[in-house]
Amino acid sequence: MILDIRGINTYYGLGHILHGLTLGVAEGEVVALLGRNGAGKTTTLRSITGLTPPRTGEIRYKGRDIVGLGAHRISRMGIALVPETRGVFSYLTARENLSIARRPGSRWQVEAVLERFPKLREVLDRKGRLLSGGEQQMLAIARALVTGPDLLLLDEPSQGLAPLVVEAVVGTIRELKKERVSMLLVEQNAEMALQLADRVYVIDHGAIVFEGTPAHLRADRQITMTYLGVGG
Amino acid sequence: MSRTWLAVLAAVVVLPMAVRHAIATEIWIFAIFGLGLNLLLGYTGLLSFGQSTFFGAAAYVAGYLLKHSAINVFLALAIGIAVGAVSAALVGYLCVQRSGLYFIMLTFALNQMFYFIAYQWTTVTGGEDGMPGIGRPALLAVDFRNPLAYYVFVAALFLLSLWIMKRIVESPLGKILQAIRENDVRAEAVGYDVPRFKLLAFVIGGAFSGLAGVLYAMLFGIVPLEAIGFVFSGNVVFATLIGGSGSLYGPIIGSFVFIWLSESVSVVWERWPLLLGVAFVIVVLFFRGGCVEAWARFWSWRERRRAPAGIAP
Amino acid sequence: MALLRTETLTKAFGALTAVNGVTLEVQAGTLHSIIGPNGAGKTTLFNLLTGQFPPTSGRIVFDGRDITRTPAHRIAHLGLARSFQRTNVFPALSILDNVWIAAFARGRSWRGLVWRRSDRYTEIVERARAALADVGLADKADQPAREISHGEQRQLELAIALAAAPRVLLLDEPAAGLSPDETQKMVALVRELKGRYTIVLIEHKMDIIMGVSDRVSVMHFGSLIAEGTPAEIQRNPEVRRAYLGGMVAE
Amino acid sequence: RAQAKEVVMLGIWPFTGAFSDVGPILDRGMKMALEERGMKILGRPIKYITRDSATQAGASTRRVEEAVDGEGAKFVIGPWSSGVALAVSEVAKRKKVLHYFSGGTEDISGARCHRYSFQWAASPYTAAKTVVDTFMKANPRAKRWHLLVADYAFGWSVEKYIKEVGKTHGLEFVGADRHPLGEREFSNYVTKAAGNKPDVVAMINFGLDAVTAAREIFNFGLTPKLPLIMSWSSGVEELVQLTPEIRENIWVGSNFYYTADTPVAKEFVKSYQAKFGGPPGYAPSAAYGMTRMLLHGFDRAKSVEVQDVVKGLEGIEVNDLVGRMRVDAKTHQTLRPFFFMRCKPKSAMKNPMDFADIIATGDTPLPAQYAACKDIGSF
Amino acid sequence: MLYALMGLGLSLITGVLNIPNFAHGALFAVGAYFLFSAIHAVGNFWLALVLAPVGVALLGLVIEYAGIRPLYAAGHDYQLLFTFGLSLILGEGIIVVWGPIGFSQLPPSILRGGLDLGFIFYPKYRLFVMVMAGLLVLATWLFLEKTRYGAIMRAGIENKEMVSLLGIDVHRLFTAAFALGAYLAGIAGALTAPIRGLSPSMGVDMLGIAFVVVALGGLGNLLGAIAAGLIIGVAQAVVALYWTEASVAVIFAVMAAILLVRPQGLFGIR
Ligand SMILES: Nc1ncnc2c1ncn2[C@@H]1O[C@H](COP(=O)(O)OP(=O)(O)OP(=O)(O)O)[C@@H](O)[C@H]1O
Ligand SMILES: Nc1ncnc2c1ncn2[C@@H]1O[C@H](COP(=O)(O)OP(=O)(O)OP(=O)(O)O)[C@@H](O)[C@H]1O
Ligand SMILES: [Mg+2]
Ligand SMILES: [Mg+2]
Repeated sequence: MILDIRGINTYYGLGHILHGLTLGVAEGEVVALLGRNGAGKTTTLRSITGLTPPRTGEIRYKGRDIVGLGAHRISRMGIALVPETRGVFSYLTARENLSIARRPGSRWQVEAVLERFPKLREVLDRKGRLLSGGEQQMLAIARALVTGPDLLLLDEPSQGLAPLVVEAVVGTIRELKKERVSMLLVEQNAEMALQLADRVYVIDHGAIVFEGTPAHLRADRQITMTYLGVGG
Repeated sequence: MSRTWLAVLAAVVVLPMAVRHAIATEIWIFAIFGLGLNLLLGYTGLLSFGQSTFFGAAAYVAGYLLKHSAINVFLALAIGIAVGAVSAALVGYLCVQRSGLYFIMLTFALNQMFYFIAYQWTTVTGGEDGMPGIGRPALLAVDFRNPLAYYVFVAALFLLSLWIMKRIVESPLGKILQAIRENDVRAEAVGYDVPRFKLLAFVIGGAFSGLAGVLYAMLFGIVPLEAIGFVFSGNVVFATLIGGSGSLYGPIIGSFVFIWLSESVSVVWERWPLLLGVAFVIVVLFFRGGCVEAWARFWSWRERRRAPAGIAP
Repeated sequence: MALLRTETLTKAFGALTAVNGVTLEVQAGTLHSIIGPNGAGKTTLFNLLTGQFPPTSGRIVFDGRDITRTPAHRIAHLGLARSFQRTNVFPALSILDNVWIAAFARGRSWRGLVWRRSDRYTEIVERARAALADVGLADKADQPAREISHGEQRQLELAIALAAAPRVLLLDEPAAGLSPDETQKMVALVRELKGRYTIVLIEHKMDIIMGVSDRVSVMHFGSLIAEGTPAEIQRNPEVRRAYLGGMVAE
Repeated sequence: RAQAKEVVMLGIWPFTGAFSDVGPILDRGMKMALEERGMKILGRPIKYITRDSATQAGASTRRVEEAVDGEGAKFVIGPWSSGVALAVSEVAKRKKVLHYFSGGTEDISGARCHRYSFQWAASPYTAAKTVVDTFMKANPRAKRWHLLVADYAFGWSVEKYIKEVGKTHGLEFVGADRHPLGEREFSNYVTKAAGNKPDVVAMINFGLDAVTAAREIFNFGLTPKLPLIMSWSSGVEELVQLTPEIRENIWVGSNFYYTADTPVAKEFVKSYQAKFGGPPGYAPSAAYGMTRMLLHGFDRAKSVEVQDVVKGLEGIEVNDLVGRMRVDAKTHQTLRPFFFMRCKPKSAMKNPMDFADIIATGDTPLPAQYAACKDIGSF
Repeated sequence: MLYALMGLGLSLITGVLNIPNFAHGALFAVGAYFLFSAIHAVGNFWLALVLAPVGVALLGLVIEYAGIRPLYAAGHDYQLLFTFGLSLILGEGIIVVWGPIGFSQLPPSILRGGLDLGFIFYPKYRLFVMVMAGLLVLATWLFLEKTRYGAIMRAGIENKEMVSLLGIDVHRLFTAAFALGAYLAGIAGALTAPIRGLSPSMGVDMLGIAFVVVALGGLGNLLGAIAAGLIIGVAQAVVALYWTEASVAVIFAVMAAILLVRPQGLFGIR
């Protein structure tokens, strides 16, 4: 297990969001995390990345407990997040957006990433706020990649993307998987998630309510109906 | 009558016995000033760093009239309130569109502008010399030159102001202002013209500042230049914060602590602003929420210490 | 005649045209749903309707009256109330005050605005309590809004919109973040409200949309691509391709 | 009670705020004068208290009132700045306590004179007369004057008198610029002054304004080529803030300079030097001098009652700190010599505090037609 | 140019850190006094000019670490209370350490005297300060606009969380920003000392102007702060020639006028 979360409880101020959540991601594995709005998916990712550290529980990354480390320390250990809000810096050019994320030892240098998203090369000198939604999403993924992560956390990467771009993202995730990057994928688009994932978790009210393979989940009408609002 | 009101009344009665009349009077004047600010700071969430603009403007105008045209006390107060409100409307018009840091800096800079106008317009304001020679005209055979009589007058006006402010914060307006502080986008969407309401709060706050300004001018017989300076603006903010901006009564406690503290420390050590600075830093780092909250925390701490004993069999 | 109507309504954020030439008619007394992928411009359309920001071009007509550039607070007075997609309440105020604020805004008169004690407005307080009762929050009236659960905040969100006694109710994903049984309650409530108000509903949950809507409009990249009864929409191939995809059908 | 016999004297000095630099040394001067008498007057103990004027009229008013009401202070000396002094003077009038002040406002012994306030500093007329007469004697050909005037009452009245006196010397005033109090950016004024090609620049300003302006005039290369006159300077306190290079060719008019050749001054300077390791400037000397005058007033009145002391001071004539001193009963102006000095070049300085030589003193009183104090009034 | 320098430092702190820094003027004064002491300690103006602002930056470092860091989440009111208290402490501290009476500091000998520019005689040192301030402003601007660090700081203005997600220590970044702002205040103070001399009140005199510069330039807009600094300097110089009484008030009048026309400041975007 590259990532091993055991019984974490995460709060926003007084709001208790994650209730003893437990999940794991194996080396080179793509794991999907599904659940309704507000179920705690994003909070799970924020817990892992140290933005909203859990109050109790354990998060082991490569065997080391990372709870309480600063977000920047965790990031440097090789965890990258593509946030649901994209987080593109609007007053920086796309090139600057990439350059501040750059790291010397990374296995993907800027050039290599641009190979993967040729569209980005055309807009390198445009300010972030001028990019289209799809371009922003690509930039967010590219920016996460240049940090050279071993574990990539994707929060709704297909959000707001045209079908063609979704295809591109799906393609990229497949290629990354071949390079044995581990991934935790949060998706509203359950169909896409189920295609990509090796294993699936369903979260509700801050706790895992289902764990299994995509095939199992598809078979479990009860779960898909109750917790995903789909499959009826 | 509630316990808080009884406490305030008791304070009004006891204070002139404990400290000199002039200081006691000044404390209530400052409290009126603080009440006005707190409508902005505590209720509307607007940190105005330029309240002395209205305080000073009212003091100058009413002072000038008191000096040159023998108006009576109530007319002077009415004029001061009006000047405070109008100047607040002017400044507010420029400021309420902005928020956060911008708002603070704008109120501050406009305050500076009024300060320099007063500083330079020596023929009227006396510039750095201040505007001296302001009398306290007698009213209905009561000679306000008697410090105690003036104290009673100011204390009565303070109680009146407090009552009015209490009515205001308990009125729909008070709720709307709090709603604006909490979430101005939603307040707008629900149907309130947010800038207009902010301006209204500004004007009411200005009117209170104006009242305080006139009373201040009459207390010392002079409108000093610093009455319109940013240090004064700062002092009222700090007094309010030290008292606790979350409560209607915070500014009252704050002005008491602030004036009493700075007066007594200034006699002890000539470098007293250093101590004041240290006090600010300590409040910020350890007692955010001010006296009111510190008091509440103290009580809950005591309750907690007592509770187990009570439950124990 | 349509109670609410837009004519080639367009909103551009710089290069991005979030709402693109939308012409839409909402008939009085109906429940009209708007669906479409994320980022299609649905919320932006609501923001335009309620005057959060002005449109780049086009017109909005409410009850025969052009409200295109009317500011948000004025539109609210005309009787257009909305709930927000992201919970958007007054956290430090009590639940009752949250609703009271909305009720007062649409009160008959603002006499005594700065003077009368707010609990003396009996009619307003009653309307506020009724709205809380509608959504099932009556017994929590005195708690501060920041201390209730996410689901309850969603209900409060709806109560704030209801308390304004609106003529048109714009609901932006009222069921998001609700647990299944709360979703059921929400559906029941929306059904009940349907008779009383004209409702425009944004929702991603197809079962709700299909169950309660009189008409459905589909937005995609800022434009309307289809409109019809729920059944028609479900059959529309373009809609299936753009939005419903493979997930709903079988 | 024993306390009732105490005579309480208040020094209201600026310990904080704009003139916080001089507060402590003013305090020294007053204390020295009282200690000379063993803290006693007419057999009664003197209780000396101080309050911080903060150079704020409001704060001073408040604190003086407090000291009068709370501590029973009956004799007030200070503060430093004119504006605040006028406020304190108002309190003195209202509270009927004696007030002695030294500084650049004509009003205390002029338009706003009353029975309780006295002015120790020379009249602006005396100053202007001394400055212009003496300077013209030394530089008869320097006829083109440029004035730089602080824009408030004090500056205006000195300007008026300098122009008045200047007429008798046939001076041409090629420019007279007014700057706001507290101005810190003088480059524009200096450029303008240079453009007028004057023979001499005369400044009528005080404290940091004067220091900043003198520095800028040097930076722009006007001094030492041209002479610069600081018409109404505090002397040591201002000069010490300048360097010898800047001071070269500066001429200074002042109410006191520590080389003053009087027995009292010599004694005072000696004990001050011994105590504090440097010569006294204008501030401690003024405080010292005022306190001494006040005590002379007690002696003459043979009473510690305020009104008696006032009467005792009125018309008193003594040889004191700066020479022959007389208090004009009609205006409460102390009639006394004013000093005019010339700064020494670095090479001539015997020690770092050896700034200047006194080249003349003058004591022409304000001519009656200018006197603004028409009626000093009653108690 | 000095105004621009002051404004730049303050803009950095208010804009990047979202903190109303009322201690900025005090840091300016401390810079001047550090220069004065450093000259006496090392006997060399140039070395002192390097050391003094670095000292102020170090002071800024300590202040940020010990005082400001816990306050990012608190309201502006408490931040203001803190920085105001700090400015009182620093201002009084100057009096305690260096005494209440001001000093003069001559420029180094090669910069004394002036140049005759034909139409005007101008002190060499002022020219030097203009060039230095220009270079510093340019350097700061280039640093913030053209280097990775600058990009990081500008990114930090917009979204702290995202920056830390990229493996960058936001806290350290903010400490650095505060120190850099303090450095700019310090060097402005040090450069000013030979022109205006030193006095404990010099910081307060400058603070109001610095705030106007920042408000005019647009919060956190560095280029705006530079332009506003220049505009105000020129406006003040021109007005001083024709209507001296108004030369201070005009700064604020100009500001009020511009804000009436452009409420977001000259170059403000928010
Ligand atoms: N900053 C915050 N402060 C307080 N509560 C929050 C905050 N952010 C999120 N929450 C609450 O935490 C809960 C979980 O939120 P989270 O964002 O993790 O959900 P999610 O599963 O990612 O939902 P979505 O699918 O909508 O992204 C929600 O109830 C939400 O309201
Ligand atoms: N204020 C704004 N400035 C710039 N772009 C905006 C703004 N508001 C929305 N957008 C963009 O406009 C597009 C439409 O947004 P909108 O919120 O209307 O989508 P939506 O249809 O409501 O989506 P969802 O189903 O996710 O709520 C999005 O790409 C969004 O990023
Ligand atoms: Mg999420
Ligand atoms: Mg939406």
